Amino acid sequence: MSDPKIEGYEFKPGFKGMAQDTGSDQTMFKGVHWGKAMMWIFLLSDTFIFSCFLISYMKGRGSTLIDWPNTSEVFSLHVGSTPVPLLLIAIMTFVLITSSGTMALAVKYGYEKNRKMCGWLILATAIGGLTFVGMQAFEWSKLIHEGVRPWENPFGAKQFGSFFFMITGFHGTHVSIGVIFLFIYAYKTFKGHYDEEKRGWFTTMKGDYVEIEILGLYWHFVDLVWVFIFAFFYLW
Amino acid sequence: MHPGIIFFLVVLGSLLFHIFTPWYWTDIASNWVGMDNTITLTFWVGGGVFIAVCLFMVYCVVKFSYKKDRRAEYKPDDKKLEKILTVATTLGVAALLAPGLIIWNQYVTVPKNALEIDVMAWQWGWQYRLPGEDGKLGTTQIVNINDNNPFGINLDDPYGKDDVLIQSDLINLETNQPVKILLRSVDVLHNWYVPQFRAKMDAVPGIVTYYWFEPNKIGEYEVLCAEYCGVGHYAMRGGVEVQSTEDYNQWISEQETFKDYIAKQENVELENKKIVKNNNFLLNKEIYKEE
Amino acid sequence: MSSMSEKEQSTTHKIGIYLWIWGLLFVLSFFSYMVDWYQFQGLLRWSLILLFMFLKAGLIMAFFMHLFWERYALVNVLLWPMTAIGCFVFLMVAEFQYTVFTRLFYFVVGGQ
Amino acid sequence: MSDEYENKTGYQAQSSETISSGGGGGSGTVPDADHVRPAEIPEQDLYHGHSFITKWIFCQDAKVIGVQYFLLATFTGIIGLILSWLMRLQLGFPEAAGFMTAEHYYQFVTMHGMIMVVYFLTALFLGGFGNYLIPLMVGSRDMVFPYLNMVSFWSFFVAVGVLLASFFVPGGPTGAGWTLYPPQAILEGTPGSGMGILLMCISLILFVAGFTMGGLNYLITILQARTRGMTLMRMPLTVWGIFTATILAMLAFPALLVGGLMMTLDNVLGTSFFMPTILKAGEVLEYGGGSPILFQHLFWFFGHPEVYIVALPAFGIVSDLISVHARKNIFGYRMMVWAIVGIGGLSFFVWAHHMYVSGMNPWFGFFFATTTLIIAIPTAMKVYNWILTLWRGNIRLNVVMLWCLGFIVTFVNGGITGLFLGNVTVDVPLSDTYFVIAHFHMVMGIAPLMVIMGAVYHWFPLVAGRFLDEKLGKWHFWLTFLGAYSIYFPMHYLGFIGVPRRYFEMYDSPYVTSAVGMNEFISVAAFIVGAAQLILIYNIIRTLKIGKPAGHNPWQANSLEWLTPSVPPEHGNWGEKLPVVHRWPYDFSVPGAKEDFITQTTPPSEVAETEVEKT
Repeated sequence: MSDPKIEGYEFKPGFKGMAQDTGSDQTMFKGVHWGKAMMWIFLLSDTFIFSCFLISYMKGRGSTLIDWPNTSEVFSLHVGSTPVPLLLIAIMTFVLITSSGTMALAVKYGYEKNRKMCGWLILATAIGGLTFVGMQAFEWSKLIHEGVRPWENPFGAKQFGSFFFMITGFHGTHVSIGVIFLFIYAYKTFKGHYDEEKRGWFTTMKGDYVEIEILGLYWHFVDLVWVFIFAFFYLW
Repeated sequence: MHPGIIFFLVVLGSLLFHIFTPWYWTDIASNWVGMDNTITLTFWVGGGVFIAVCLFMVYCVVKFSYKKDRRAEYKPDDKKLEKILTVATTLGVAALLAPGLIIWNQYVTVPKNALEIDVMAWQWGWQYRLPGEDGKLGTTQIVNINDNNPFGINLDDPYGKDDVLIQSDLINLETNQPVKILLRSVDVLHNWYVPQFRAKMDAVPGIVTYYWFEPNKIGEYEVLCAEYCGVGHYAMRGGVEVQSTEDYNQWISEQETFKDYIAKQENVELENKKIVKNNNFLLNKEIYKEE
Repeated sequence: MSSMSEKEQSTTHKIGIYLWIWGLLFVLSFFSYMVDWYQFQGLLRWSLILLFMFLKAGLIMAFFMHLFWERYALVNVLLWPMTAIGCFVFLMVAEFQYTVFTRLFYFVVGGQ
Repeated sequence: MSDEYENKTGYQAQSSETISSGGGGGSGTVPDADHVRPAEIPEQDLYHGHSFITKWIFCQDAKVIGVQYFLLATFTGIIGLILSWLMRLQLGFPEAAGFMTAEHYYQFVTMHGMIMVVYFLTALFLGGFGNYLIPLMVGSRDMVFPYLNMVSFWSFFVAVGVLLASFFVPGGPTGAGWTLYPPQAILEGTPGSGMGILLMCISLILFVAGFTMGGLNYLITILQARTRGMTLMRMPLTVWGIFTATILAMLAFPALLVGGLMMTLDNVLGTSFFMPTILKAGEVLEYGGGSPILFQHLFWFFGHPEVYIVALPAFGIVSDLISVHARKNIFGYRMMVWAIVGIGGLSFFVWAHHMYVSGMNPWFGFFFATTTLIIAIPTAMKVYNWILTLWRGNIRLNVVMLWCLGFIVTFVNGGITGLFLGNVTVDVPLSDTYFVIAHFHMVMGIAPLMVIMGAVYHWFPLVAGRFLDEKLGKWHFWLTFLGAYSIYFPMHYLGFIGVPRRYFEMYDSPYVTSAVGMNEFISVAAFIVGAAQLILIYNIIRTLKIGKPAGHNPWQANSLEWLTPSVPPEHGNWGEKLPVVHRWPYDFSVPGAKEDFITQTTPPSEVAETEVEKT
């Protein structure tokens, strides 16, 4: 975000500013809320988790001699009688991006202290996430119905099923956790907890609209991971 | 006793132990003298640094121990000294790294005339396969392994038929003939390691790994498994006998090829079938009796 | 948090920028879907996939996650560790190529 | 609930100028030289426990959590110690260890390794020392997320519980070696291949989850909650070490988590991530196409940074201890900081030097040997700076200093053998032999342990307000140091003759027969060293009862943790107002100063006549 105002501290742009921030006392990320800094570092750690998953997937897919299934066929959906490749995945991608957009707007309206708008947008995001999880459940059940299991796969290499269920499962878990928190935060926003600085359940910190941004970071991260999964798992 | 003196004795003791130790590497029996030389070089450089650092520390401890009326020197840093030390260390490290990389390059580059040996490992034992007259090993698959095909050779591979099978954990090698050890495992990780040859590499299920050496000392050596592979790890041994060319040729001519083995197995099977028939006959008779 | 209240004026951006990015993300997703639809193959497919992927990721991080407006101290802390991932990816590509080579050579093709 | 939070007022952004002289005498007007920027972070609200449970068990005070971590890690470490005794009994005196089968031996090896590396050293340095020292040293009231910090400890507690539970399940704990390499980890033929390995993976995943919560706390506290005047370059090296180690942990543990999860799926669901086609007892198993080497890469992508997760806090702590007890500033502070950061950064690019003979792509050897030996340079710089700190110091040869000297000897020894193993060619004959065991015990077992012991003797007066007994401490040190050195120094030579590691017994090979005598010697030394730790326990119990009271700043140190209003520090650490920092923590023996130390809170105007070079 653009530079906050801090008493006795003059902000400088670019790398000069970075050197100054790093060399200053008290905080390195000037004006960044503790919770937000924590979420960023957590996401960095989580990035490494997903990177390890995707690297393992690359290594596993690359080393097997048995053909990898053609993803645009496996994930195709029949419209009438013509198979449309990756249709469901495309819809899921659009749903997730939509929810990411509503989340970004929710953060914006949160900072503008527009309680109603912010709450409705969070709710919309939550519903988008829920739709995504639902479609993923449909996709899972379709594949399971076709005989794909974590330990076997009628279309080719065994690892296809393993990596598919593991990676999308792990991502889906992230989405589901996000959806739960979105509903909680929507409730808290409508209740006005952030306006009256009410403390959370497990924290000594006072409520603040910055929490919406923190949740937003998590949600955009989930979207970000999906960008990579979409590219590497479905398009490869 | 002043602690400095004890630390000095520790350093001295380490040095003396190194000089007089009866435990040192076994006589080398392969071409990898370069490895030993690199170790010796590292010993000189590293040992020198160790002794220098520790003696300097002992000196400081003795010379500058606490006196109430003395003040320590106040000197936050010394850019020049730090620079010198960095450069010196970098040079030392480079001196160690260079021979290491050169010899590693030799280690991963197998000479053209090397004899390929297929070393197959399982829990807990070894067996070996040598190329036949065509000089090439046949391809293998673990799923092919059965009583008639103990090495899992692909039956449609023409190079596999004349492969020499050695179903024993002992193998003979020809002296001064480079060998390329091709390692594979049917279950877990193993490592075919002869201390006297210095070289080693893991056998990994699912892929084939390799290394090479040239045995140059006639004698018998013990093969150890050097990668943990389950409860039988410590007992997983084999043997190598390095022989002169005549002895080796004599030995190899006595080994059976895959073709021979198949023929023998067919005979055995025929015999077995007869036995089974007989047994069934007897069994039937006995069942009759009981009834 | 007292310093936060001062921050608030400076943290909001015009709604237009969000809508723009949102639209761009849709378009880029559509493009990457088209890569599969037209069944591009080989180098072209890969470069397109990676191009659209990094563009999308970059837009999300820069604008939705506000990294574009964050100070360099935070941005650099987040991006430098990715070099380790890059190194890991690079080496694992070399590793799987080696694996598949030994498997093909010793289990299937051999000296033929 | 809200009345349980207390906002310690009197220190707000607006009212800062009048009290900014901090620890010094507040005479109202502040000279320009003493000016420190006003506070930019608001005062932290703390949750104060009321009952025994919220004060001592589910406590949110980082200091109590630190002690909890310390005690639980030590308890686990003692189990690891007993396991090592059993192993040494088998190796030295097999006829006396008739009750031990090979299965038992391998289970003990595995659990000993895992406990010592992860549940003892990592938890002790980061969870124990990190929690206790970070808030005190950077001058904050507590960790920034006290609740999360508490959950972190209790996940660690559950992780330890699950780990120890694996001793009581059918098949016993896993015996796959601490590296848990598949395929053997989950195949019959390895002890504990069913429940044992499953519980191990679950325990590790819990540990990682718990650690992530703690690690976020340490990082954000250091980055975002320092006190006024405390710049990063004024932090004690202890904090730098723990800080960098925590970053490494946050980025390295994910690889372990992923590896553990995938292996669990291989084990439970029968997926084939790490499992190629396998022939077992004449039958082809239902696996195929997987890659065992992938696990090794994931494991060591975690495992090598893990080495530095243990080593870097030790580097940091020992720098502080040497500086304080040599009454001299740490030599080349900037170089020390950059060395810590550099080692930490490089540690992500060297992992496969553990895998030179693993059968990976052989060309990796060049890359990893080069990066590995590059790490030797910053490490060597640190060693030089430690001994140059001793040079022309005024060295108090007390127990703390002895542990530091012991650290230097063992660390240099282990570092030098690291040059052997990091250099790819030299590694080939030595890997998987006792040389490796000797090397890593020396460098990441004994050396960090020396630092832990030194730190215990150093900070015990802060934690308990009493000095540990010097005489007992000296016995403890010499027995431990000489004993441990005589365990591991000769052990290198077992590696030279080629004795492979992880051998249950080694007496039927002709060329290693001569190892019998050495093995017996090593075992006896191991028993003595283990038993010597009882001296410390006795010393602590005795001190708590009749130890000499320490009072404020007993070592005449400069850093903030000794400058709390009460000893031991209370919840909230600083009483009414936070300290204000004016200098780095190493202003010892400054010419012209009244005493031989100038604390971090001393404003420049008070020491104007001295020749302070650095601030």
